[in-house]
Parts: sequence; C-alpha cells; structure tokens
Amino acid sequence: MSLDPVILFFLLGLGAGALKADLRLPSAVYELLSVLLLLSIGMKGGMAMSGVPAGELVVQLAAVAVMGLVTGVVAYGLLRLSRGLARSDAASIAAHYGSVSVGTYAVAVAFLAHVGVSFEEYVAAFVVVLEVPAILLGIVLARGARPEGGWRALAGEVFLGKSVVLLLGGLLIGLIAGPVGLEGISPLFFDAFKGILALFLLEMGLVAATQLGAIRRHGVFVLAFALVMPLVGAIIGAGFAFVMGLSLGGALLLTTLGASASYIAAPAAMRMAVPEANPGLSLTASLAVTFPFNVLVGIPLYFRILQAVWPDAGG
Amino acid sequence: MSLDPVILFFLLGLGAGALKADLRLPSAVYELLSVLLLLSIGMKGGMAMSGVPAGELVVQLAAVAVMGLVTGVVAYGLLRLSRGLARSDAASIAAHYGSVSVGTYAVAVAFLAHVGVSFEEYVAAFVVVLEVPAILLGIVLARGARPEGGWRALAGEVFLGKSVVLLLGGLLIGLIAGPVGLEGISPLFFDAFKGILALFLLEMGLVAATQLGAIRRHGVFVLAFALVMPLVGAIIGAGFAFVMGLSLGGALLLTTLGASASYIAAPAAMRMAVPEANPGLSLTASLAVTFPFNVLVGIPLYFRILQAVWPDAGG
Amino acid sequence: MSLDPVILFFLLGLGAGALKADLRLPSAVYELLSVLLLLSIGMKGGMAMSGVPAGELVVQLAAVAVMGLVTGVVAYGLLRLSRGLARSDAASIAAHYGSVSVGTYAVAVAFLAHVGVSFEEYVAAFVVVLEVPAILLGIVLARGARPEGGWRALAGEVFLGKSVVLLLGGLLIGLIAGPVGLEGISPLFFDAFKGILALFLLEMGLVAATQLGAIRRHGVFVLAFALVMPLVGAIIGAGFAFVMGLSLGGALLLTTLGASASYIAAPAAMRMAVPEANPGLSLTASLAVTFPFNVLVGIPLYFRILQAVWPDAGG
Amino acid sequence: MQRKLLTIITEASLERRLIAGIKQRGAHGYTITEAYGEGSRGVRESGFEKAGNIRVEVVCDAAVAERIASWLREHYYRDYAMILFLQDVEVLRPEKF
Amino acid sequence: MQRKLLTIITEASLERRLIAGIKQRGAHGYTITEAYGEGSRGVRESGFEKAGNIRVEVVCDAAVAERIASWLREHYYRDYAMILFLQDVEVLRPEKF
Amino acid sequence: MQRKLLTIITEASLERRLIAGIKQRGAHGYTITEAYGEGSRGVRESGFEKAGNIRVEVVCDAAVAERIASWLREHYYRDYAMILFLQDVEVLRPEKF
Ligand SMILES: Nc1ncnc2c1ncn2[C@@H]1O[C@H](COP(=O)(O)O)[C@@H](O)[C@H]1O
Ligand SMILES: Nc1ncnc2c1ncn2[C@@H]1O[C@H](COP(=O)(O)O)[C@@H](O)[C@H]1O
Ligand SMILES: Nc1ncnc2c1ncn2[C@@H]1O[C@H](COP(=O)(O)O)[C@@H](O)[C@H]1O
Ligand code: NA
Ligand code: NA
Ligand code: NA
Repeated sequence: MSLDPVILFFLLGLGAGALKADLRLPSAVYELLSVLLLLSIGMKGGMAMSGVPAGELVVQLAAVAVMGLVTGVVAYGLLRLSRGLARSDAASIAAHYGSVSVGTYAVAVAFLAHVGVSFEEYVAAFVVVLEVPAILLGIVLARGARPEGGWRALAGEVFLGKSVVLLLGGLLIGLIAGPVGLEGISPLFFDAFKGILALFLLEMGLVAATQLGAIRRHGVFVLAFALVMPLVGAIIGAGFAFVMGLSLGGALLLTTLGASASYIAAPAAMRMAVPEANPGLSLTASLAVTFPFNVLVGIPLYFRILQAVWPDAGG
Repeated sequence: MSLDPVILFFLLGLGAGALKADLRLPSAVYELLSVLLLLSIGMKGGMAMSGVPAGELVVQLAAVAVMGLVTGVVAYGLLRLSRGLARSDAASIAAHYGSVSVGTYAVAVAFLAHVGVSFEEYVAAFVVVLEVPAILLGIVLARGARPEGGWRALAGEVFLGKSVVLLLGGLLIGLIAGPVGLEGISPLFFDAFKGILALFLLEMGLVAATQLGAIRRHGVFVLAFALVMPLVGAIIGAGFAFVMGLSLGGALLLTTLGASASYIAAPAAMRMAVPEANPGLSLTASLAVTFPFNVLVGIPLYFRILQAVWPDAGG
Repeated sequence: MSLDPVILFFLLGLGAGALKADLRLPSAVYELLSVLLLLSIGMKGGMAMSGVPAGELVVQLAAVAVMGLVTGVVAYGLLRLSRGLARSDAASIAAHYGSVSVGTYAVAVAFLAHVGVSFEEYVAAFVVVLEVPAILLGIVLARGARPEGGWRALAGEVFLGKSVVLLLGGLLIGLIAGPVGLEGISPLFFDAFKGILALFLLEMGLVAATQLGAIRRHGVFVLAFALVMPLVGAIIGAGFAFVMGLSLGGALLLTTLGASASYIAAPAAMRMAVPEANPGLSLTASLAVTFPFNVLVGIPLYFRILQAVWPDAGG
Repeated sequence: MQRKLLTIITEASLERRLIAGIKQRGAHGYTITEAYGEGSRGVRESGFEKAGNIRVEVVCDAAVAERIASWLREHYYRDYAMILFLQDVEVLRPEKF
Repeated sequence: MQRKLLTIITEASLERRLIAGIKQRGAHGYTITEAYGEGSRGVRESGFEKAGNIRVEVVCDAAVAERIASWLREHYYRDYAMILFLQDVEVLRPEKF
Repeated sequence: MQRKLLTIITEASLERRLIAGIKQRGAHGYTITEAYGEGSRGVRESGFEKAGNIRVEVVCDAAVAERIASWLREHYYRDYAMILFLQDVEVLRPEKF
C-alpha cells in the first residue's frame, strides 16, 4: 500500500516548517483553499443524500450527533484525570476532540480512493452534524449554562462560523442541484479537489511545524492525550459505524471523524465563549499532534484494523 | 427549468451575508476571480470574432455603443424625475446603468448553457464596447465638458481601468491565438469557468448583503429605479438585438447587458471624475438591487419573454 | 511558427504596465501562482528521474552545477570590464546570471509543446541544481569567504529559500509518487499548468513594466550586459547540452537556462549576504531586460539556431 | 485641535465585539489594519484562520479614550492577547471625533 | 530631531493622486498600509474592488505637513471619506525628511 | 505611564533579523504590518517576492529604543531602505514593555 501523494505534501510542509524554510502561503491562499474544500465536501454529501431515504438519514444524523457528545464527554473525563489542567481548559480541549477536522476527513476520503474502497457518499453530511454538538457541550462543561456574551451571541459564533456555513451551504447546493446540475462546476470543485487538498496539506504542514515548539511548553500530559485520544475517538467512531451498519469505507470515515479534532470551528467558538481557556493548549494538541498523527499514522492504521474485522470487508 | 447551481452560490452568499455569518473571501481571492472571469470572457469573444466579417462586426459594435448611450440617457431622464436627487447623482447612476456588469453577463451565459440555447460567441466583444460610452456620457451630464482632473487624467481612469484592459486584452489574445492556440490554457480559463463564476457569485452575494442595509438609507426612489430600470434597459437591449438580427441566445445576452448596471468600471471612473456624486447611492442600486434582481429574476424572465416573441425561437 | 498564447499574456502585462493601467495582481495571487509553478516543475522532473540510471543522472547533475559556475564566472568577467561598477555589484549580478529563472524555463517548456518537440523530462532536475552554485560563487566573489551574517545563516537563505524548497520538494514527491500516484492531482498541477503560467506571465509583464523606468537610471552598460549576457549564457548552455548528449528539446531547455537570470532565489540571497550591492541594478537587468528578451526573442532564436545545427534535429 | 489617538493591538477574532464596544462608548469612527506580532502570549501570525492580530486606531477625546481603555481592561485584558497605548494628536476637524 | 508625522486615512481609489500631490508639496517619502474602518461616511471595507481605505504616513517638516493638509482640505475633504492627524516624532536623520 | 513607541519602516526581507535583534536588545514584543512606500531608495511595492516594506512597532522604554536605534544605524542604515521614528506613548501596563 503506497503512500498517497497528498501525504507527501504534508510532509514537505512539515519539513520546510521545521527547518524554518522561507516558505509561507499567504492567508488569502489558505482561505481560498479551505473555502473550496468545505464547499466541495458539502456538495458531495448533498448530492449523495438525495438517494437516501429521509427517515433513515435522520436517524443516522441523530446517531452521529450523539457520537459527538459521547466523544466529547469521554475526552473531558480523560482530561480531568490531570490535576494541573484547569476545568475550562479541559472543557475546551474536549470540545475540540468531540468536534471534527474537515482536513482529516478529506485525507481519509483520498485514502479510500487510493486503496480503491468505496463508501457511502452521504457520510459528508455527518461532518456537518459532528461539528457542533461537542462545542456546545464544551461550553456547558466550562461555564455551566453561562457562556461569555450569552447564548444568543454564541449561537452566532457556532452556527454562523465559516465551516458550518460552507459545509451546510454546500450540502444544500448539492441536494438541490444534484450531480447533473453540478457537472459544470465539477472541474474546479471535484476534479481539482485532490490538488487543492495537496496544497492545503502543504500549508497545514507549515502551520503544524510552527506549533511544534509549543508542545514542549504545554507539558507531557497534553501531548499524551493528543496521541491517545485519537485512538479512543476512533473506537467510538468505529462502534457507531458498526451499529449504523456502514460499509468498510463508511466505517473508516466515521472512525477517522471520531479520531479527529477540530481546528477551525472549535477554536473560534471556544475563544469567544470560554475565553479563560488557553487557546494555545487546544490548538497545539489538535493541530500539531493529533492532525499529523491521524494523517500519517492513524488513517492507515484504522483501515488495517477495520479491514481485518469488518463484516463486509474482503480481508 | 431547474435553477442553475451558480445561482445557488449567489443565494448562499446573500444568506450568509444577511445572517452576518463569519464568512469573508479575502480581497485577493476576489481579485483573482474577477481577473479570470474578465480574461476568459474577453478571450471567448476574441476567438469568435475571427469568424465574423470585419465590416459587419464594426457596424454591430457601433450599434452597441449607441445602445450604451441610449440606455444612459433614458436612465438619466428617469432619474431627473426625482426632485431630491442632485444632478451629479443622477448622472453618476445613469453612467452605471448605461454601462454593463460582466458578472451578470457571465450568469446569462451560464443560463444559456443550462437551457441549451446557443448564441453568437462574439457578443462578448459587445461587453467591452458597452462599458465605456455611458461612463463618458455620465461625466458630461454631471459636469459639462469639465471632469475633475481634466479629460486626459480621466481617459486614463476609464480606458485603463481593470475591466476594460482585461476584456480588451483577452479579446486580442483570443483573436490572435484562436481556439487552437488557446487549447493549452483551456482547463484554467474555460473548463473551470463555471466553478470560478460560482465562487465569484458567492462573494458577490456576500458583498450585496452588506449593501442591503444601505438601501433603506437611500430612500424608496432609488430602490424603485433600481428595479424598474433593468426592465427598461432590457427592452432597449432587446430592441437593439432585434434590429441587429441576433439569434435568441444573442438577444438574451444583449437584453441582459441592457438590463445590467456596472459595478466595476463605472464606480471607479465616476469616483474620480464626479467626486461630488454619492458613490453609495449608485453602488447600492447596481450591486444590492439590480444585480440580484437580474441574476435571480431578470434573466429567466427576459428569456421567457424573448422565447415567446423571438423570430428564430422554437417556442 | 505562430506565437504561443502565454507570450501574449506577458505582452498584455507589459503593455498594461507601461500605460500605467489600473491593474495589479495582489501579492497573494503571485505567491499562489509561483508556488504552483515551482511544485509542478519539480514534480515533472521527479517523475522523469525514476526512468534514468542513477549513475548517468549524477554525472549530468554535476556537469550542470559546473555550468552554473562557469556562467557566473564569465558574467563576472564581463561585468568587471566596466570601471563604474563596484565589485559587489558585479558579483551580485553575476550570481543572478549564473543562476536561473524558473519562469523562463516554463516558457521554454511551453514553447517546445507548441512546436511539438519532445525533451528529456528530467531536465527539470537541472533547474534545481542550477539555482544554487552561482549564488554561492557570487558571495565569494563579493566578500571572499565572509558573507554578511556568516555562512551558517547564509546557507539557510540559499537552501531554504522558497524556490529551492519547492523545486526540490516537488522533485522528491514526483520521484516517490511517480506518474500513477500523481494522477489525482494532475488537474490542478499539470492540466492547469499552462493557464497558470499565462497568469504568471501577465503578472511578470506588469512587474517588468514597473522596472522599465529604472533601466535609464542604471546606465547603458548594465542594459547592454543584460542583452548580451543571455546570448553568452545560451552558448555556454548549448555547449554543455552538446557534451551531455541531450536531444534538441533538452538542448533548448539547457540553452534557455544558461541564458536566463534568476529573479527569485538570487535576489533574496544576495540581499542578505551582500547587502552593499544595489538590488535595483541586478533586478532591473534580470527582470526588466533579460526576462522579456528571452521570452520574446531569445527562446525562438535559440530554437532556430539549434534546429539548424543539432545532430538529432530533422531540420 | 488636540485629540487622543488610542491604538489597540489584539486578536483578530475580537474584531466584532471590539467595534461594537468602541462605538457604544462614544467613538465616531475607527480604522483597522491587519497585523502580526509577538508579546507575552507568544507569536501571533496570520496565515491560518484568525491566528493574527488587528491594529485598531480610534481618534477621540480623552474621556472616550478613557472609557474604552477601562472597558478593555476589565473585560479582555486577562484572557486575550492585547496591548493598547495612547497618544496626543492634532486634528483638523475636531468636531468629527 | 523633531519632525511631523502626518497620517491620512482615506479611500484607496485616491492613492495615485494623493502620492502625486504629496510629493509635489515637498514630501520626500511616504508609507502606505491597507486599512478599513468606519467614520461619518459609513463602513469602508476592502474585499470588493477598491472599497477599502489606505493609511498614508508622511514624515516631514511642519511646513510641508501644513501644505499637504490644506491642499487635502481644499480638494478632497468635501467629497471623499478622509481623516488626517498630525503628531510630533523624533527622527534620526532629519535631513532625509 | 510613559513609554516610547519606536516605528521602523524597512525592507520585508529583513524581517527575521530585525525581530531577532529587537528581542536581543530588550524589547518584550513587537507588531508588524505590511506596507509599501517610497523614499530615497525609490518605490518599494509588494506584489512580487519580498519587494515590499514592513512597518515594525516596538513599545519599550527609552533605553531599549536607543539601543535598537543605534544597532540599526550601525548595521542597516547604509545598505537597506529604512527609516525610523520615535514617539512618546502612554501605556496602561508599563511593566509589560
Ligand atoms: N512591546 C510591544 N511592542 C509592540 N507590540 C507589542 C508589544 N507587546 C505586544 N505587542 C503586540 O500586542 C499583541 C498582544 O500582546 P500580548 O498580549 O503581550 O501577547 C502581540 O501579538 C503584539 O502584536
Ligand atoms: N474617529 C476615528 N478614528 C479612527 N479612524 C477614523 C475615525 N473616523 C474616521 N476614521 C477613518 O477614516 C475613514 C474616513 O472617515 P470618514 O470621512 O469620517 O468616513 C474611515 O473609513 C475610517 O477608516
Ligand atoms: N518621508 C517619509 N515619510 C514616510 N515614510 C517614508 C519616508 N521616507 C521613507 N519612507 C518609508 O521608508 C522606506 C525606506 O525609505 P528609504 O530608505 O528612504 O528608501 C520607504 O520605502 C517608505 O516606505
Ligand atoms: Na472527533
Ligand atoms: Na446597462
Ligand atoms: Na543563467
């Protein structure tokens, strides 16, 4: 099983960043890439949803929302084992890990294409649903029912954040326009997808590298958590995938979502709603440890294990 | 007749903007998208021009220039009906409506592809010719023959503005290189065109939404004008299309051009040449009212009507 | 032999810039374009390298490194003919001309595709090797063995500059992933390549035009050098190509590399290592004179001559 | 005429709240530029989401500047990367500020 | 040595005329940063054509600052979004400014 | 409390060395914005590689400002496009700077 080239871009970014190479993608490029990724993942999910019975879909989406909460609670439980960690920090980190990373999801999709395993395309809709619940949970854990600025302002931060709006907007566009309608925009949004993902991972590698220095500062507990929690989240995700009867491909995606930690929606929301939590802590864990871990080690590992145990897998 | 997905992107932008979602495309992305759109529209026109007899083309381009002036004069006449509107404001708004919107044109082109109606590709050359005359007219109407800074400086603002340069440059490139020469750059400039238009419309939706608040401030007369003038301009455009003997597709495009109002070339030029005109007034009218109206309602409406009456139309 | 359309984009940029048109691509767009170009040139070289025996490749790369030094030394010799030019300036300009321009290389590749002549794809690897040696040479010529800030810091500037990192990174990715692995990212990195090059040349035309004014300031000697040195470099490049037994296509590329002058890696490195050299001098020469000369006149000229004399050429 | 120029450098994610709060405390305008930098809370760079800073300038009278500064001190100093400083400036149309 | 720092915040579309006018009135240099903001003429944001502001700084002597300011007051104040303010600054090479 | 605001406008390519040197001379922070402009070394614009300027602000005490300024004067004034100027500013938490 050879390495997917998008991973090589991530490694290039990581290496260039670690060596302090004079290479920086302007923030406008990052914005463009992330907008394209979010929209196309959303649209893929939307196109696929039209084929699925509405009742079944609602049940699955509800299950997935529960999964986000479960992952968040488990993460919080693990984090509270440390005496040194403030409650607000534990809650904020838990929100990150209960929520999901769209970049990690995209890598898992590319991985499945690479190994030639199909999946339920509507899993993309799960990404949208998984983003939000754990963030709300984290706020409640940190501040009871009193987020900074009030729930109204907070709802704005959470539901009107870039990633939710673009994923949901893409979903609706995909649902309404369908595959035939979207044919015209497919060169940019679907054919170029993997190239865009490659550039995005180059940038994420550069960003992760600048965060690497911070790991030391934040101590061994957070580092350990950022390596262990993906495995725990993966198990939760795989469990839900099994109960929901997903195929091997779909199971890998839900497992990866469980294992992944948010670095777009959750940081933005927690910064506003739980300002006393240290944003460096959660971002370093999710971006500099868990993201590389999942991309480089986690996804292939989860796949091997699932392949060995999954009902519908050939192996 | 289903909705073209690019319209859905515009609605997404409009909705996200109205809800004050945390979604902004950096100006560099907007610049990139608009440069790509202008160049590819220009090149399409240029490629098509080589097939048209030069004499006929010159006549048609001259007719189209007259059309721009006519539309501008009619707009000015309508605007002068209001007592509250300063002469400079009327002149500036008239310049916007006599000139044209490249984004609206692109949506009409996508619409024709969507409904499977062909058109004279060289109509793209009309876009270039239509941009300028009404702007010069507006300056004369506002200040007689004395624009701020003198005609020399002004010519620079008008003819050396981004949209004229790129449309005209694209035209020349298309004319010189021809379809075979441009094959190599077709993935970026032609295949990806519709996806780029979709992103551009997402951004335009966001921008239009931020302007919506200004409508109220500018009063009901300007709002009414911005809704009525497209219909008037459409009639003028359709009339010229009829006289010029265009096909149904070409007629829709010229009608749409007549109905559309400039939001790139005209604002830039009027700001410099007629600074006493309120730029908010004209931009709100053209961007927040007329643009959405044409994109969402106008184009399909014009098409239905033309389809019913046009000589060469099947319907 | 008709004009390649990418050249038309360069002329458009040059014209728009000379007329002071209101057209500027944001620096973020320039960054994106140059990152894409560097990565895809690197990857093409890497993919091709896997087919070449390692031993032969090492010999060729070593020969090419020598070629960079030879070109730099010859350039320095020519420049020292002028009494008015400080030693540091001569050394800095020599470094630019011994190093190479990736943009010029890309135009030559497009030229070969346009005229339908094939080439050894692994020549892209030469670009990486040619970038560095002349820069180091220039520093030694200017300051003996004592660059500003010390060699350590300098090595960082040179080897960890954007162009070396991306070319080398692309090379490794291409080598590891191979053509099959890179299929998924080919729409963005390979199919869109020529369109991206066209936009890049538009921008380079705009930049070159702003530098044109500076030519006058820098006197006729530098201008003459910037026109003569490409021819000298071309001869050196063609000589090495002959000795190395390249095909007509490969020879054109190496000739062009010899003729080209760096405007990314060399300026950045010389600014830091030889600050007393006037950066305007070298940049104007390489960007405003040599680059346009090669793109508009040089490449077709070198091709004609090579075609007439090259062993394997049909003509 | 003399007015105060209050400059605030802080996290980009605070932008909306800052603008609302500044206006509420009597400022008639503000100007923002994107910035990056380093301080007691480490390096803050743009390039990834809202990791960068904004540099907000407010020209106003001393009382408004004082109100804004103490609001910021109470609500944001503890939890956000933020500095602010105050200068005297001469303006041409003092009634604007 | 004391010099004046004149800061002008205005519409991006004025950039060329501003630069020409500033130099004509004796300034030896200027620095521009992109900005956005709000004032009496409403919100001005970049992101669409030249809808944003520029922030122009000129270090110069008092006479030049005065000349530039009164030129701007006469020609641009009425019709353009614009503010300006003046400060004292200490420079190292006064002969440059 | 009074502190100094030192503003340095110079070539973007100097950024890393500048930051290192500033911190080494006792500054506790800095803020950078991207800029372009013109001076004795001609027009400097971004848009192509690192052709633009950066505008670096350091809030610090007078001694640190002096140290930084004289370091810049000795090492960079001759060969790089650079200006700097100094102002008094009032800060709220003087112990930070
Ligand atoms: N001494 C300083 N001089 C200039 N800017 C500073 C200074 N200290 C902090 N800053 C800026 O203010 C931001 C927040 O500072 P802090 O809260 O100390 O992390 C930093 O990211 C810098 O942009
Ligand atoms: N009180 C203020 N403080 C800081 N910046 C201001 C202020 N008033 C206006 N501005 C800036 O100056 C621009 C033009 O102001 P105005 O002409 O009042 O609309 C605004 O867009 C702001 O960027
Ligand atoms: N008089 C001035 N006022 C404001 N900024 C200046 C002035 N002179 C120079 N600058 C800025 O400092 C940079 C370097 O100046 P110089 O070394 O004189 O070329 C210029 O590119 C401008 O951005
Ligand atoms: Na998760
Ligand atoms: Na019109
Ligand atoms: Na060379």
